[in-house]
Amino acid sequence: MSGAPFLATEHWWDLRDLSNISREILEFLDRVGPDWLAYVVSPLIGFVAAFLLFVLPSQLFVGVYGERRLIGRMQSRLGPNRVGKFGLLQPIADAIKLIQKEAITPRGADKWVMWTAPVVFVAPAVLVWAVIPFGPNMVIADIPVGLVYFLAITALPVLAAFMAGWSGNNKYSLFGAMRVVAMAISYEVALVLGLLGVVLFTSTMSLQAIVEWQREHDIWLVFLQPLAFVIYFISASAELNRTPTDIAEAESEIVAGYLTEYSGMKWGLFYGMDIGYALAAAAFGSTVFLGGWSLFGLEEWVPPWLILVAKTHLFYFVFIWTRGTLPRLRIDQLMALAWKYMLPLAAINLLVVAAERLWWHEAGLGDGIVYLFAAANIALALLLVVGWARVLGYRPERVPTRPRLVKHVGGYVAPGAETGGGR
Amino acid sequence: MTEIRSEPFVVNIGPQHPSTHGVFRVKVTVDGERIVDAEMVMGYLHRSIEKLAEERTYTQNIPFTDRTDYLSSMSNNLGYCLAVEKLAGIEVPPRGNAIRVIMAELQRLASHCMAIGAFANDTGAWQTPVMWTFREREKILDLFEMTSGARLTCNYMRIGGVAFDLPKEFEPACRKLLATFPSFIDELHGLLSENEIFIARTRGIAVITPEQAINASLSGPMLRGSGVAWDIRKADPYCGYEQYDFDIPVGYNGDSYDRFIVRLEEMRQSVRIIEQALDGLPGGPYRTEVPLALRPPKGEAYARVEGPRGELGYYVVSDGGPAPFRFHIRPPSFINLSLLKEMTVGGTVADAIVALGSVDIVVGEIDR
Amino acid sequence: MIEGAGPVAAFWGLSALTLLAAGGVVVSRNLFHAVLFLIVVFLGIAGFFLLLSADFLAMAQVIIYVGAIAVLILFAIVLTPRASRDNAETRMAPVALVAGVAVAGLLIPAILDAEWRTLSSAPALPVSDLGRELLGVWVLPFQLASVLLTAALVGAVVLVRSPREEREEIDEEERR
Amino acid sequence: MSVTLEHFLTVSTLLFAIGLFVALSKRNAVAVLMGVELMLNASNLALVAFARLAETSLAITGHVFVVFVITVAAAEVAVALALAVAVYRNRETVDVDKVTSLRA
Repeated sequence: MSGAPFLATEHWWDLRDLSNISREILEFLDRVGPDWLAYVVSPLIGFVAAFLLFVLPSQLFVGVYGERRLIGRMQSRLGPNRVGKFGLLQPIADAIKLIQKEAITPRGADKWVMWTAPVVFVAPAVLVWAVIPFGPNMVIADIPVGLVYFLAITALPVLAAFMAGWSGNNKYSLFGAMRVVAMAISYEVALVLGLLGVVLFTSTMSLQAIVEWQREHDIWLVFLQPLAFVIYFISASAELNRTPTDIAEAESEIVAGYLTEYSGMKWGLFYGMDIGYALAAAAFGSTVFLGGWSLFGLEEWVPPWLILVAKTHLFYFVFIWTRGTLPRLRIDQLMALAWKYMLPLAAINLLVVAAERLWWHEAGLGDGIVYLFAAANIALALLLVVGWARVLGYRPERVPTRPRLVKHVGGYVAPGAETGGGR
Repeated sequence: MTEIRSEPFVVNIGPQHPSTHGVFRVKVTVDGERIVDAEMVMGYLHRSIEKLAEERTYTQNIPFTDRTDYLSSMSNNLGYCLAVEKLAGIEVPPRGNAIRVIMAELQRLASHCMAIGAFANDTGAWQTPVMWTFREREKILDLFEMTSGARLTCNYMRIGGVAFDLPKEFEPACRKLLATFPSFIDELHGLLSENEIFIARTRGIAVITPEQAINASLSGPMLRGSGVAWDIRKADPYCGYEQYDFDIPVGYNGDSYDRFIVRLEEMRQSVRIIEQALDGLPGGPYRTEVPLALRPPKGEAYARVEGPRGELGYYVVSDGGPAPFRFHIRPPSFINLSLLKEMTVGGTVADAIVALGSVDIVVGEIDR
Repeated sequence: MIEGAGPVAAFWGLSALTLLAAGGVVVSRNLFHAVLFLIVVFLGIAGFFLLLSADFLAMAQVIIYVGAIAVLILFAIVLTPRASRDNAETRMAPVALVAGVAVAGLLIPAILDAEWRTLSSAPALPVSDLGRELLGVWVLPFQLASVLLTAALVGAVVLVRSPREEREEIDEEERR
Repeated sequence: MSVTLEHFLTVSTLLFAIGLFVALSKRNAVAVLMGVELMLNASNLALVAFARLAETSLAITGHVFVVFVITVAAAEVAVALALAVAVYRNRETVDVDKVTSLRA
């Protein structure tokens, strides 16, 4: 099935594969301009296409508008519907409002660092999209280390958050900065180990090859590697500071965390790019775990990049869902979760996958064995997710969720004497 | 080897902070994330209501009582009117008492909705539980607007009874509310009380032992959360509470979680009381006529009411003149707050915010 | 030998960026700015690795140096609040200058006039070779490195744990 | 114009010299550490340059060495910073000049 770019047809209007159009443009440029022009223009086309077609609309409309509408519906209120038809112009209205707002520099703040922080925060958000394949030959840079590239890029905004928090010369933002960094590092370790499980199976780190592998074996890696998917989801939501792990900007505790001192478009950049990273993590997650632009053969007819966009928004919906419902964990609980729970699970997952892979290749079994591995891994995942807490000695004590009902006044029961009620 | 403590620095959970439920400041000395010392700074909302009341007649003071605890104006009105009636020896007709009970219990539902929503907000369940509780609270405020004309500061009760009779459409609307409220409480119960993260964030936080609670004279959900079964409506019944059959919810180990489930259960009990009061609503007058320039005999009186936050007391001294000689309010949240230092020291900043949320303070009442 | 307009321009750009950032580390008066310049140096080095088509190393460099070590240094600065953060030089600065210039002065002429046996075009080294090599010939140093990392980890924790935390641990054991 | 091995080695040496200067001259222990990091990075650059451009059959060994240098550097940074914080805890300063007495 892979090999020749099966969708690359000669006529440019075939929208199923946008590389036809870019190929036409490049050929035209070769005929017209000097030879280095095509070399310079091709990445530009890639980025402009990726940004205009996927990032900007999905970030603006799904991110700003969709999220607020959805969360509104979850909270039995309407969400923005005033600006424009159904409130669709709300993101643009927000942007305009933020642009003309004054960006204040507090006294005693470290001016240089404070204003480079948004730049350092925004740049990686665009770079992340260079590696994600939108179609059979629609990827800006299919480098052999795509997976590690994503991990490297997601390490940069953590630094920008620390710069923002540190330079704001404000106690709350210092709290926020320290929390962001401590959490991001501990979850990155679990993330790297979790993704290694995936690489072991596909024996390649290039994202395009991972998608091809999933198409060849007709199985999504989420079934083959459920543990890695669970670890990826929790680590991604921790890296992005989304509830239930949004302790960096815990509104109720440290005002706005590292963003306390920011206002105007500077804050807007942070807010917008938060959504950008969430979408990038969703796109990466759906590429690696949910089969990227392939849908069991459907990608011949439906344009592959539409499939990827749909999966990304589905993934992103789960982020919104958790944000709408779950309360926030405390910093030490999060740390304990990362080091005592996620890391051991990732390590065990790695061992199991290595054993499976070795057995698969030494014994030379056919490709059908993949489904057996999937079943085994899912069973293992369920067992570990539930059992590991018990191994750590956490016994969920029976929490009386209903108070005792007493008819008459007077007297008191010493605590712990009698735990009535039940779960 | 001289050991230098990593120097703690003072953080202001300041007057302007998203989760201090009003203008209220806690100077927290923090070592890393752990709190070493917490000192409360209050008085930002002091309007010297008690002094102002001394220049106005007894009836003119009623609007002041709404504005001390703006989340439970009905209970405050009730407290003040009971004190003056005890002072002047005025009888309240049975219909007036029944309406007063209905209004006080409806006010408890609305205030607890606010308390539970804000508490869930502090633990981080951002806006979802609050919006649900506000949706229900709106229905109760509509009932208040229907009867007293105002949603928040109702000024509905008068000395000797209530200002107006219940309108015709009050009964069906109230019945409809009482029918849907228990299912809403179960919905909240499902969303929060069995939520692992919520339990992890509130269990074992700011624990108060029964002895501590009694010594600090706490009252209301704070006291009942620590396992002490004490409720003014049962201990010193007023307005005919002894006729109604209801229970007092009592917690187990006095942590924030127990206070939360006590408030949730209290809402169920209030619904029971309102149903019984509505069923047996007597006819007849809703108020005994009292002269506007009431001059109660010289003396003093203290009446107490079970407000949503605890024992709400009114102490009125009369020197025979038209205006009270001395007018003092016992604010439950001010006294419930006295243990804040013991509750927060040793925990982290996040726990302090949860502890403060579980106390359910109203700054208007603290600063008066 | 790297030809082509793109890579050569990239080389000169990157070297300018890296050396200027290194200068920034020396010159900047605020320690926090020095760390940020250091991070720019790390990114410049990662760019060089990409230029020399060692892409896995470039990514590893960004993850480990920028993601972890730079943040570790930032944490060290935050944890020493009353120490002076003015990035000042000691009295030994002139001697250090002489040492630096001497090293550069000796090495660079030697590099320039030695004729190196260089390849005109060498194939890029894929990541799988690096993995096979690491676990093949170099498996012993690989294990030693992991032992070293664990030792460093434990050592760092023991060094930094203040007596107060130890007392807390002891109380917890007694209470259990 | 083409870029040869000499170019890379010169840049690496310059970076090494700057790192040496920073390590020797800075007063704050954390800054000294940054100097050491610069020197290690300079050596990494030279290793990769040799692995890519020098005519050798053992090209991959350059990359292996860079991986080992990175791991050792990480371990070294962790221990050195732990030392700096421990010294700070007792002397309330991390200035290399002031921390001279070996008495406990």
